[in-house]
Amino acid sequence: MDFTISTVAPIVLLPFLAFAINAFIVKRFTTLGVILSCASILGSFFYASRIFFHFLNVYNTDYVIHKTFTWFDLSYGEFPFKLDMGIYIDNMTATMLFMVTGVATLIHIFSTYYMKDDKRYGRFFVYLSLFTSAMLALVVSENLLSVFIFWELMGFCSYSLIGFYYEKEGAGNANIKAFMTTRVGDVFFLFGILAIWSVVGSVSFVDIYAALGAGKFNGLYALGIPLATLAGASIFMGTVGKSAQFPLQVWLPDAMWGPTPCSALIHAATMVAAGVYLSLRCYPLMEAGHLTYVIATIGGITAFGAATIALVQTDIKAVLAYSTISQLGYMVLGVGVGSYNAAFMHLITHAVFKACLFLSAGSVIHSLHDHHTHAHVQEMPRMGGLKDKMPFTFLAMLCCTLAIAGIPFFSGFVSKDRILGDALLMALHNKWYWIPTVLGFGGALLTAFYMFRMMFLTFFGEPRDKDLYDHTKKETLSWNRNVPLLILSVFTLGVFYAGSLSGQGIVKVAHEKYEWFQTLIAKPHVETFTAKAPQAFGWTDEGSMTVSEKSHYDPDHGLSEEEAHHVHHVHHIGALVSIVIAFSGVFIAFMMYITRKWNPGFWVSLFSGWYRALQNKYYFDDFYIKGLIQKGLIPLNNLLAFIDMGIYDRYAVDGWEKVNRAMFTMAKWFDNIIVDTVAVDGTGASVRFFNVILRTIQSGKIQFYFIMIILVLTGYIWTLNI
Amino acid sequence: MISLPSYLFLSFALFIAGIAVMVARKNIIAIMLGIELILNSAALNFAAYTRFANDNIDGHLMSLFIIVIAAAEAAVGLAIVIRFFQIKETIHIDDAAQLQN
Amino acid sequence: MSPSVNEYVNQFEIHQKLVAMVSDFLGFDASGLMAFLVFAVTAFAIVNVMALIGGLGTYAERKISADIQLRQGPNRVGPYGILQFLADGVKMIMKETIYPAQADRALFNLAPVLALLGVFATLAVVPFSSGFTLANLNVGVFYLIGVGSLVGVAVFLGGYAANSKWSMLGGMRGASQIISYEVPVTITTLSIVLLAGGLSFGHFVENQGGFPHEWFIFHNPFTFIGFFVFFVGMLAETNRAPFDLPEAESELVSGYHTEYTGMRFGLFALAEYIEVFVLCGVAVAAFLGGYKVPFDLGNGVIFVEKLGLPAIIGKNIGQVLQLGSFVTKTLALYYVVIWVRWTFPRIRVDQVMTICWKYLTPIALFNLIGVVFWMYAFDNQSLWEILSHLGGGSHGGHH
Amino acid sequence: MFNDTFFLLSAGLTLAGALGVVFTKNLMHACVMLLGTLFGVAGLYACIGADFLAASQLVIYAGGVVILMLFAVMLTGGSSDQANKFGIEKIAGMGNTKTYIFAGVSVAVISLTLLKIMAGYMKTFEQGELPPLTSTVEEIGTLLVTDHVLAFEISSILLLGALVGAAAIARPRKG
Amino acid sequence: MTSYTLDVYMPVIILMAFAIGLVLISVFVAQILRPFKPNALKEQAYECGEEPVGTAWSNFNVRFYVVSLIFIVFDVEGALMFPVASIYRKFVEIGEGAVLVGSLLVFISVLVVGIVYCWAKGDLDWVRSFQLSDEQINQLKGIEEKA
Repeated sequence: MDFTISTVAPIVLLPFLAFAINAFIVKRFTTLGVILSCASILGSFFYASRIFFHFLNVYNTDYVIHKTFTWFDLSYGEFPFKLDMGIYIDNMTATMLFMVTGVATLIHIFSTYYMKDDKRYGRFFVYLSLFTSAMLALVVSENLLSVFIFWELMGFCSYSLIGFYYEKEGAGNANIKAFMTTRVGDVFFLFGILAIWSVVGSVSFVDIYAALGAGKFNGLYALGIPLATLAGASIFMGTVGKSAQFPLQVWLPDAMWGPTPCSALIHAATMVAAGVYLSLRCYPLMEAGHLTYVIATIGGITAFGAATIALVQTDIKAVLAYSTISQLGYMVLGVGVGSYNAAFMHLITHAVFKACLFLSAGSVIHSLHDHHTHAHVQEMPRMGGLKDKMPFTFLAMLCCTLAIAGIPFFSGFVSKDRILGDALLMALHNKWYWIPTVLGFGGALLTAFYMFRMMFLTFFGEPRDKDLYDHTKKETLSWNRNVPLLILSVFTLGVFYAGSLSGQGIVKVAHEKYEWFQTLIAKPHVETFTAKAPQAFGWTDEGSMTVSEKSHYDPDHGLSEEEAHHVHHVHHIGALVSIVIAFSGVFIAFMMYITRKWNPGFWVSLFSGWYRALQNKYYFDDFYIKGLIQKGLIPLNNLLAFIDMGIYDRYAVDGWEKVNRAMFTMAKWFDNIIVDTVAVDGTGASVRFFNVILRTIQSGKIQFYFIMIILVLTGYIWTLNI
Repeated sequence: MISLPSYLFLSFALFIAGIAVMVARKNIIAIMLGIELILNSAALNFAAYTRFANDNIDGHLMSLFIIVIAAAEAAVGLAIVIRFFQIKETIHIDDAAQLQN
Repeated sequence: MSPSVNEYVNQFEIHQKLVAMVSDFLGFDASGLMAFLVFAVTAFAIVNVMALIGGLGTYAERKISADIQLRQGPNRVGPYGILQFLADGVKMIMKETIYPAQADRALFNLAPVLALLGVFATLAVVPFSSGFTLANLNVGVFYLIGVGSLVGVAVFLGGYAANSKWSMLGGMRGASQIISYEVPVTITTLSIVLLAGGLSFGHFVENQGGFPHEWFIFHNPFTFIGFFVFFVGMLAETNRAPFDLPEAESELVSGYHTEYTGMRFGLFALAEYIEVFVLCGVAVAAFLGGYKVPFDLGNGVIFVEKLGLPAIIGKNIGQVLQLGSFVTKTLALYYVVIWVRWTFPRIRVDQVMTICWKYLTPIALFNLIGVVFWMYAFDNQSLWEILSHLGGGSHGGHH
Repeated sequence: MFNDTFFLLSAGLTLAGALGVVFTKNLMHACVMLLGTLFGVAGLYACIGADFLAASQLVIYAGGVVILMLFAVMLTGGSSDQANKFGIEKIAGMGNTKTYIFAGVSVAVISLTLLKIMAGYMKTFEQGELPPLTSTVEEIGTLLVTDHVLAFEISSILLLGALVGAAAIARPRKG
Repeated sequence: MTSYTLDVYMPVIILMAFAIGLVLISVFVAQILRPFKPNALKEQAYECGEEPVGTAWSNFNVRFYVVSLIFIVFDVEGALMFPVASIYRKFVEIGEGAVLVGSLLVFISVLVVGIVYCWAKGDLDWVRSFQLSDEQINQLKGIEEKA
């Protein structure tokens, strides 16, 4: 089979066409539009599976389909100015395509059940199609710029989906929050693209790898930082925004305002996965930029911190949201410790079981209908004992919970264990890595605990809201509700990921020792990393590279006997520890919520301060709103306004008088401060003073912004010395 | 006489003139005149490089599309200006400051 | 492909000798200088003839209107009053120039210049004959549309600068009418470009023949309609009756040149008359076979080979025939324009816009699509060719 | 000989027009100056063999955009500096001392920056043999329906959007 | 493809020079021959004998703008279609006409959508039809009866 752009394009174009047509007919022919969307994503899945099985048949780590066409070419002589567009499909992309289209198909089908009675039933599918198409385009993108384009398109789609119920104030705020927060990361991302362009002269992944191998980044510094570090960090900031990593994780829980199927799509298959996918793609750059430790730490912090917050949530979707952040933390941790394919594997397994979890939660929520408020119920304190009412949903959710908790034989165990094992390996090598590693293990414990807490609160025990329970109908099997759940829950079994496939036919015991993920997904091939600058915390390259490179069960680039043994040993320890941890988490939850031997209230009162902090999500929102925006951005805005109005308008005109007056004001200010209020409330007075001055002068002047743009651009040109 | 440096200089001059107009004027239509100048300078640059440093004429298409987009921009921009005038009875740019605060 | 006048002249030995002589005399290559001279002389001739035609146009207008209205018309100055236009010209020069007190003097002076500039610049591409064309630009008709739009600006500025209410209204009306009718005219031109396969007037004319059945107007039914769309649009673009809204005496006194006196008014009028001639010429070149003469007499080959005349004479006879063909057709159209003016009543301003946007533009678009499909379906053949093929076609076209 | 004359005429017209736009204080005059600049630029295009671009420049800019600008000036109250019935200054000022100072500063900064970049290019640039001028119309047409067909079609949609949007914005309201 | 030199633009420049020259000469001649005795009455703008009130530079109806808007869109689309149209004949001759028919049709149909929109929204009506209220009709009737 020979794949060209036109044979790959249907994967992206089918959903996009469905979107384009659907957007116009949705008002009159809702059903037709929905069928169109579902059919298109099914077709897309068909094409994606062709590619996926093609790659499985080839079964070669280095096999890549890389086709480009010139978008525009304005280069002349030695000044290259050429931009290509195209596709870049390696094993990772193929797997990703298969997963995204598959999960999206199931979510589409489930949505026909879940959104049936919604008044904007058709429009939901319009967004879903566009969203899926953007994600697929991002996955097959060949260069960073087109990644960025679809990245932003996806940002827009998530904005629309989160604010789907825009009548609700919370939804309106949540989508703005999501949009703005991810935008912070995107700005950095764009800057990273510019930095790469300035060095490589191209933004294609292949060219970037080649440039890294050729050492083009060596000895390049901007603002005293190595350019590779700057670029890698900027791109990683994009991941931080999109994949909701610490400290930009605040938007994701609020994304719950969207309909549940769209949460499943955002949290599982598309949006957040895109961030991790990007950092996997740019992994060599980050390694060359010595960013691995930072990445690992951020991942660890996110994994643990989000898990702690999830402990105290009562909204079933909120628990899942925080568990998503936590799991994303694991993926980033995996990236940080060089566990490339385990991170990717966790991305895939997580996508499957998280989609299933959300769909099950949606199924639960959809069934629980409050007859007084005419709203669906999401609060766990009002649930309980639902396993008799909806046994099928319960079973599906149980599978997924087992998977996410890291119970053996389920997919989550396979991938998370591997990440943690690699982290342990790194930690044994370098003591600083103990921090993310311990955070990771702690997070695993908490994950097992809160997920089972959720299960127990929802499905076990006595129904706590009798009225609600009685009104809930017994689950009837309907194809568009249960088939997606069934398929997804089957795929939570670890055997699909840890099995070995190869050669002709799909499953063949060729590499008995090696699981297909491990042998198929490999780091982008970069010859040498020549940057030798010392890393943070006294950590030097030479050791780290060898071990992290060799820590993969790579049959071709063989480890020495001894090293392989060491690696296996460490991994076995890690696996044992995580099994113990997972079961103890389940045990604690069991003791607390089933047998009621241990009273949760006691623990709450013991750690009341912590509890409050957790309930307020570590005060992140407060910090952003009160601290950053009110104390930081608005004064900055005021300062800029001051420069605009106070300097630009005022001093240029009748300068001397104004200067005099300003001197006088300054003198008075010093007088007041020094004579009156130095000791008493100096700080407060100065803040108030600035506020009074700056608040009165506000700017909305376009020309001032224009001048600022000019200055920034010229500044950029002068500093980068183009 | 007809050479790349002279064309670059002309385009440079147009660009500078556009910037000057955009910054110095307070009248929205006058600012749009400045924008047209800047767009012209960009299009001129494309055409000049096409002639002096390139084999294909893709640059001409680039200029053509710049001209097309400039026309669209002028149409929409001026419509907005006219509407703005109908509402506010002024086209002073500092009165278009709804974004303040 | 028809060359410009310079290349045409260059093919004669005598001119080459002259160039060599001048080069010897001056001591440098004088071909550029000679080209300049040739162009300048030709342009001077054309401009003068055009001014004459403009002047005679006023006379013809009055005479024809008188004829139509059973009056005498001018008959005092010269035989049959034919020198009337000279008398008018002298009157205009002698008249005092009045600047309205509140006028914008600079623009007031500039407006007629712009009008004249736009019209004169269009003259460069009008194909009088295959050798007697000033410039056969690659973008001929497109250039003509672009330069011609200066007239719209001039009309607007003329109305604006005087700062009189009548002028302003006339200027606004005139400008919006001119630009509106440019749309159907442009689209109709597009359908001719499709047929001609090029933008230059050389393409236009060379793809037609001397006989009416080889003209583009009879190429297919769509171009036949297109010709009338073009003609109506042309009338409106030149502010001719029945579309003379911008200068409707009964409504707007005199429209955008209410405040113009003396020679400036004269320049406006001159520009208008020349524009009518130029657009008639464009219509002839695009639809009515241009300068083509039947039996290919125009290229002079017959005179040289059959009659054995010297090349310089034979070719020039051909040129004269071509010129005659072109000018005859153009003047015939010119007559029709004047005829229309004195036959149809002026239409209302809303009807002007209705005719343009609701009739002419859709029809022009329909024609364009029709021509596209015609060419695609019948492989570029004209109606005549198809019919002659059907009828066994012994006397078919010469393509 | 003529080449240089033509170029100098066009360049002179361009520069004079641009300077006029910068320095005139009358909006209507500025529009007319812009017309001059646009004609000059069309001449410059013609000088480097971009004949179709030159004609497009004339048709779209001189025939379209300038008329649009002139109309817009008239629709927003002409160019007289007088107060309207609400006492607001009707036509906003064409700038004052402080804006001039700021314009000067920005122009100086950008000039320095651009000249720096241009100097770098100029040093390394060497002019090779220039190909003869040929008609670009057919080539542009072919490119428009082959390589750039998407841009061609999308620009029609862009223009449709501009038309619909602008008409919706500017449409006279009832009452 | 035949090449050309910049000399083809020579006549354009010459003709433009003639235009300006003609204006200058005629104005100059007129300057010598004509009388020049301005007075305030003569310089008044002509308003049928009435004293002009205010200036003519006032607001105009937005319809003018809408018309010019439609015009510019058609103008630009025309500019894009001209080069395509000029190669159509050749493409038909070599049997590749279908490609151009397709892209031209798409282009033109988008154009048609624009004009249909404007038509439907009434932008093409110079005088917008309006309905008189009953009160106004009665008023008009009253005036008629009085007369």
